[in-house]
Amino acid sequence: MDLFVQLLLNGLVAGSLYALVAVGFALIFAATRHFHIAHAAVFAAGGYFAYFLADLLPVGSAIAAAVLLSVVLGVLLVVFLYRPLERRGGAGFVLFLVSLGALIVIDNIFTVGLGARPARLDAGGWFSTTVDIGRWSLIAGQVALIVVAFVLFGGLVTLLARTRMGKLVQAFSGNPEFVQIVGRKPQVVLVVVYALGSLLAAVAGVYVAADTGMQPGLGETFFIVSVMAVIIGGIGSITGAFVAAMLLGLLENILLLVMGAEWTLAAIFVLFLVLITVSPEGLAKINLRRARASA
Amino acid sequence: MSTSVPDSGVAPAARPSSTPALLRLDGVHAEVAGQPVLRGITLDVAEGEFVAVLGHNGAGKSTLLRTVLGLVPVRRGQVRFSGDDITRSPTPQIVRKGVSLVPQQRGYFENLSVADNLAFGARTDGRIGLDEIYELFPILRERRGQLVGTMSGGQRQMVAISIALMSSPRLLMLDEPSVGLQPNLVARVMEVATQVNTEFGITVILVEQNIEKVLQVARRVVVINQGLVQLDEPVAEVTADHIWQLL
Amino acid sequence: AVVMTGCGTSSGSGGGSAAGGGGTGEGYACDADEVTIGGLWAQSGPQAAYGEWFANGTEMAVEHINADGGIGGRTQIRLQVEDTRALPEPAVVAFQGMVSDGIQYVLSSFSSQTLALAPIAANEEVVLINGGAQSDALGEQGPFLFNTIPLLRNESVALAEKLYEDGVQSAAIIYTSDDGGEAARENFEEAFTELGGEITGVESGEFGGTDFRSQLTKLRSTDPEVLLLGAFGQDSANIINQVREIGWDVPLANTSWVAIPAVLENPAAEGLRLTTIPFEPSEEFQQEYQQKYGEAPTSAFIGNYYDGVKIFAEAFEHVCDSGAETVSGAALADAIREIETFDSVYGSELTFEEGTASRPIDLAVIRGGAVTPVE
Amino acid sequence: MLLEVENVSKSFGGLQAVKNATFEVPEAQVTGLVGPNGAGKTTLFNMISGTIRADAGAIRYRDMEITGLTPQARIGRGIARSFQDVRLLPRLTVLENVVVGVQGQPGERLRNVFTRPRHAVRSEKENLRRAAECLDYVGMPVSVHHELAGGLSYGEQKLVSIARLLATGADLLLLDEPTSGLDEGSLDEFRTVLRRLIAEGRTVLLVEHNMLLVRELCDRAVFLSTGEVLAIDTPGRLMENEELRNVYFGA
Amino acid sequence: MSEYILSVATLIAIYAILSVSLSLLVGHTGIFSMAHAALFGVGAYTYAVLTVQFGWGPGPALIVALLAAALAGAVMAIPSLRVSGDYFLVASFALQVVAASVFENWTSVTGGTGGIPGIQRPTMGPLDFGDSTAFLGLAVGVAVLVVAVSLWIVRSPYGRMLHVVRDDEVVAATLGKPVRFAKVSITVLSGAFAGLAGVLYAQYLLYLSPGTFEVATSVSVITMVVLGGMTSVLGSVIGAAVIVLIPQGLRQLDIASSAAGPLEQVFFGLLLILLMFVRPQGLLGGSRRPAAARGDVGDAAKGATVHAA
Ligand SMILES: Nc1ncnc2c1ncn2[C@@H]1O[C@H](COP(=O)(O)OP(=O)(O)OP(=O)(O)O)[C@@H](O)[C@H]1O
Ligand SMILES: Nc1ncnc2c1ncn2[C@@H]1O[C@H](COP(=O)(O)OP(=O)(O)OP(=O)(O)O)[C@@H](O)[C@H]1O
Ligand SMILES: [Mg+2]
Ligand SMILES: [Mg+2]
Repeated sequence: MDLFVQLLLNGLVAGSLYALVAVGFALIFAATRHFHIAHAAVFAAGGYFAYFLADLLPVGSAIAAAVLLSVVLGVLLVVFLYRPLERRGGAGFVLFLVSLGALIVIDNIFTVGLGARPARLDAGGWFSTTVDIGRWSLIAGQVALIVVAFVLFGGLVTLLARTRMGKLVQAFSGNPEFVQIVGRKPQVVLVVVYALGSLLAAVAGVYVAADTGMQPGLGETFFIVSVMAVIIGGIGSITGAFVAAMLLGLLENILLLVMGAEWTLAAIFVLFLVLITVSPEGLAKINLRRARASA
Repeated sequence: MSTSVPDSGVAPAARPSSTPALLRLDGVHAEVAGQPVLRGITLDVAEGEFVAVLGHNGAGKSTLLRTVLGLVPVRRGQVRFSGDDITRSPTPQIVRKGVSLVPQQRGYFENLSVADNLAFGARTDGRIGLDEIYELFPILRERRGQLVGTMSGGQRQMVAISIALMSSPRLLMLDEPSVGLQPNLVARVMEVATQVNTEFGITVILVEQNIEKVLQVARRVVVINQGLVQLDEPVAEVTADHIWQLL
Repeated sequence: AVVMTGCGTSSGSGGGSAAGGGGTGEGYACDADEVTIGGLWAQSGPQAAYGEWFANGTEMAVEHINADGGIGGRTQIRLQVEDTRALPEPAVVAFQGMVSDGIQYVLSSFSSQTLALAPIAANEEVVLINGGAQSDALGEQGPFLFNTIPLLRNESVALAEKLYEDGVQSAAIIYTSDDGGEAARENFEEAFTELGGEITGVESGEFGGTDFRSQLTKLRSTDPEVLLLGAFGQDSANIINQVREIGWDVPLANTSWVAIPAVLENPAAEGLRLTTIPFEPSEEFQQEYQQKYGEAPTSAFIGNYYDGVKIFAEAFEHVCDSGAETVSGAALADAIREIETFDSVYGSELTFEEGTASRPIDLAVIRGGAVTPVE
Repeated sequence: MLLEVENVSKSFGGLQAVKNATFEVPEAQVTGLVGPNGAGKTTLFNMISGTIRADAGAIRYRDMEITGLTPQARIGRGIARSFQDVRLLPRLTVLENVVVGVQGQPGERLRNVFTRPRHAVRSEKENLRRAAECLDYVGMPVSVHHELAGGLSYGEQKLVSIARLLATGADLLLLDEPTSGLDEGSLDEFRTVLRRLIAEGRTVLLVEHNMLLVRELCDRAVFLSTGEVLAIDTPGRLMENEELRNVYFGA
Repeated sequence: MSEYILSVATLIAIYAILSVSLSLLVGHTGIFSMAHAALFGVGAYTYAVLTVQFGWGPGPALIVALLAAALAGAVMAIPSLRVSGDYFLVASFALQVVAASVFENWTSVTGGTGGIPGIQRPTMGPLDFGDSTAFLGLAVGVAVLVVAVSLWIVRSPYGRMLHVVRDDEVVAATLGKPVRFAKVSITVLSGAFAGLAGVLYAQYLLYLSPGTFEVATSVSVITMVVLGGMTSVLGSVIGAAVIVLIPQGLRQLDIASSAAGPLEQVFFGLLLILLMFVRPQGLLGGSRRPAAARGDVGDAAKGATVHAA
């Protein structure tokens, strides 16, 4: 029992990480249909920037600046790559491949800068202070991560549900051309969506840099699991992505009770395959039913 | 399959007008997917006019309206609205100058409710508000919470028309607004178009296939053929048969 | 054989291709002004950090030899490195390219790429030197592969024995699921249980930046006397932190690869027991390295590759001294076997036993940020 | 009776799109299916062609229950449909778009492609000829056969989709607003095609808002409103019905 | 010919088989698979395990390897029956990761990360494929066969049916096309081809390790297909050649520093971006431009929306 609860807590940590990346991706994907795999690079950039900037700035400012830079990176990608490409009629796979190209470029530029050393950010002593929760414990950094994940998620949901900008984002996701016809600027939506999505991913990246260190290829691992969460949650559903990511994090840890860690990810993927085969629309199907019933 | 038509074509009838043109197209050329579609359209529309645009399927009517709105880039020529050159202006900017379009397809947001859709058309200074819309299409009041994507073809078309009407434009462009609508609603839509034109002085450009219907409401007829203006006359001076022969 | 463009035409001109000739049989000319040796390791991808150490050690040795006037005071060494991302296929293609360029001596690393290269090296009669991978399978790859690093079985078995002698009865293992971690686990588990010790639990995680806390939590519940870390580099450093962060004060143990600055400087690593292959380069070497690469030469990998080049120079001279005019890969391999014992930059001697370096293995403990021998 | 629809219902969430609809489609006639927007016409088509499942009720074709069959099985028995939004395959050529309508092509079986290539090739020739005939039937010139369907104008696309329907060889054709958006010329073309089809003994169920056309072409019409069948009669009489006039035709 | 050139040419032939088999799915059936490296791996591993671990002859091992890869293709087809577009992209991603995980962790059979050394090349009568020239001949021969069969297939009525399924499944169903069977059969065939490439690869490298069969390989095969033009079988061959040759070309530049590797990757990434801007339809994807360039990943998400709940 002791072990189980501790694993749940650890699962919450993993879930929060996945959730940050997943919610960011879900927002971008639902709004734009861009399979933005370079999201993984934005995540990594958060960690790398923080690591580099920590040499120049106090750690708090370094983190803030790193997140800001990553947001800029995300926005630059859409402004200078995806958008011009779409103007030329590119979509789907074409955008996916450009994004992939961007991921490869960004990842490796950091590798040149680092010499492939893991970028371990020294976030200060507080980070690894043990926080006791009953008979169980987390470190302060993990607690901060969970809190930040929930706060950012809550903020995003409020923003989407309550503000005009939120409605505009939804409108854009349904019919981007018509957004222009009713006199709204699609660029604004793109910038907002990419900025918010990148912000979430960058925060996760900073945490990873502080915890285990950022490394080449790490972004992709988190990205894959997160995209899976987005699908399980139902494409387009921010809350679905968040919940599914948390569940995946918990599951990954709980599965340790019955199997070795080398198999947990595979087990989750198999489960995922079964799930989408049985219920292709993911958790959202349930949501949709409820929404219709109430309509 | 388009056989090429020489640029000269039929010269558009000169249209001396006392009021300055609200919309002026001057030798506009445009391409879609690499194919030339508009091949030198010259057209003046004065403030307060009601112009019907007719033409074969594929003649370039929709492309014409989309070009005005900046959705299709102009290759050659010039578009002016209310005296300003809008040839290369971005769509939202043109819309803000007072141009609205009911597109031929998907003139609504499927993933938003009816009410949210209508909010995109709403103007604070709007002359046509929710009440007027709900009076025109009562079903929309009933279904104001339904996602537009789950509505029938005709119901969606009502939403599309409503959004454009609510934005109270100076120039309203309707691209076959009656497609898929039940007969009594078609009549209502035509009435409303006439009404906003006469009561509010909104300039209307209407694309339609049904010649009889057009002649009832419009005051000027423009026929587009293979990307060129083939005929441009006041309704009084043409007959349905005359147009029939052109088509 | 058709020779690649640019090869063989400029023999002896001091250009990049004095190796001359292609394919097997021929070799370096004893009177060449310059000969080329190859380096195949990861310059990109997750394993690139190690590639950098390999490169540094190799480069230093080449520079030292060239600064002294080259092999036998005449022949300069040129190093041609290509990126393999630690994967076999790019390694094989690059290796074939090197063979076609007439290269007879190639430094490699990483188990999977080296295992892929070994049969081709044997076929082409090119010497393959491994100073970085410790997978046990590398011990049986024929007469053209030489490991300048002891294999894991040597170290892990030594660690198991020394811990057991110290009275440790039970151990848990956490390892990364790459070939290194895998081998560490397997060897330790086998040796330790054979001695009569008990393995209370085994857990693993992906190589590279994994959060191991859950696995550690699970292992803690098995209550072992010692936790063996089958991981190296940053992973090892992370695990050490995470063990302490979950509030577990179990004694730790690992093999020599754990001794990197990130671990040594970490107070949490205090008391960790490890096997060491005492890598004690001269003061001079240490200073030079520090100056050149901005860090202390703490990794034994540096020494392994440095030695790899030195062995080449010695073997080359040995062949030419015996009256040959050309130096083929086969001749180099024979020479290495004949010489058998080399001076090592480690400060100790290096002897090959069936192609694998036998180096002394000691038990040490991390104390005050330094590897301290235990008696 | 060729097709019998009996007490068929369908709900989407809380909304009942079709309620206990019952009507029949007699052979070799044009039956109209008319009614206001949102009446459930397209939904009925979807249930008859099998793309969605009815919640309740039975659909019979030539006295055989087909309610539970897949779309593939239904077309196999001779029911083919068109779509309100045309749905040609824009990346295939016009001729390809039509030839895919032909049923039972041996060349479509992967096995035959290898084991009986000659047979497959021979029947392919025959099928292409048939597709060309269908295109000719709707008045599409040979010159467009090898153009991509995506480049056709809307009206031409609609005609090609009818040619595709003919190529299936189906007896019952379900046409969902085939003339909406057609120019007058194409509309004429469509009239001619439909008359010829009926003359040949095919059966058509036609959804249409153009009442002039319905009156001209349909023998009988089913009037559907908010999912319920309100009346079945000749178009002329339906249009005189005061009640229907209010909800639909307008004054 | 030098061993190096033979070696590169052989790789091109093997990857050509792989990319052609993927183009059948991606370009002609609209199944965007990220799991092709997994099918490739199933073929390679089955052959290697049977010949090395169990001492089977090359012939029977080849047959079983093809069957295994075809079976893996069938398994992959299952999610494709339910989901398409982005959903399937991610589903296949998951399959790929599961397969890679099995190759890596089922140590008793696959040798884990250590891999399987000691694979032998077959001999056929007087032909000893241990000789690199003969082996190149074999690989090219098989590639030509696969290309020919693929061309025959996509031009047959069966291929046309695949195109209908690709472009509109609802229309395909209402036209009586067996949508499920079409998808399963082509995935099985594509799997068998990928498995064939895998067997050749095992025979070429003589050593297998899981690193070769990871997502990165799937990605590069996709790149080959897109580069050549998704619907062009011959384009896929060219795409394979270009992707294999790029690193070889860069090697000639001789950037001698530890940054060479990452810079090569940067170059590759930039090339990909540039290509998508200049020629999104691929090298041979000429005539049917607008539609091909629109190849849709976004399909599944049609009508998807951002909503907070
Ligand atoms: N996305 C596209 N791809 C290829 N061709 C197109 C595209 N959109 C329009 N076209 C072509 O441009 C020409 C003009 O089209 P447009 O939609 O303007 O015609 P229209 O007059 O509105 O016809 P309709 O009455 O059928 O709506 C047609 O030949 C059409 O095939
Ligand atoms: N998927 C769905 N989810 C929810 N409601 C739906 C769905 N499909 C249709 N409806 C509703 O069912 C009713 C019938 O729709 P249907 O499309 O059958 O109408 P129709 O008679 O074809 O109308 P039109 O003439 O406008 O095409 C409409 O009120 C529509 O809003
Ligand atoms: Mg139009
Ligand atoms: Mg309908």
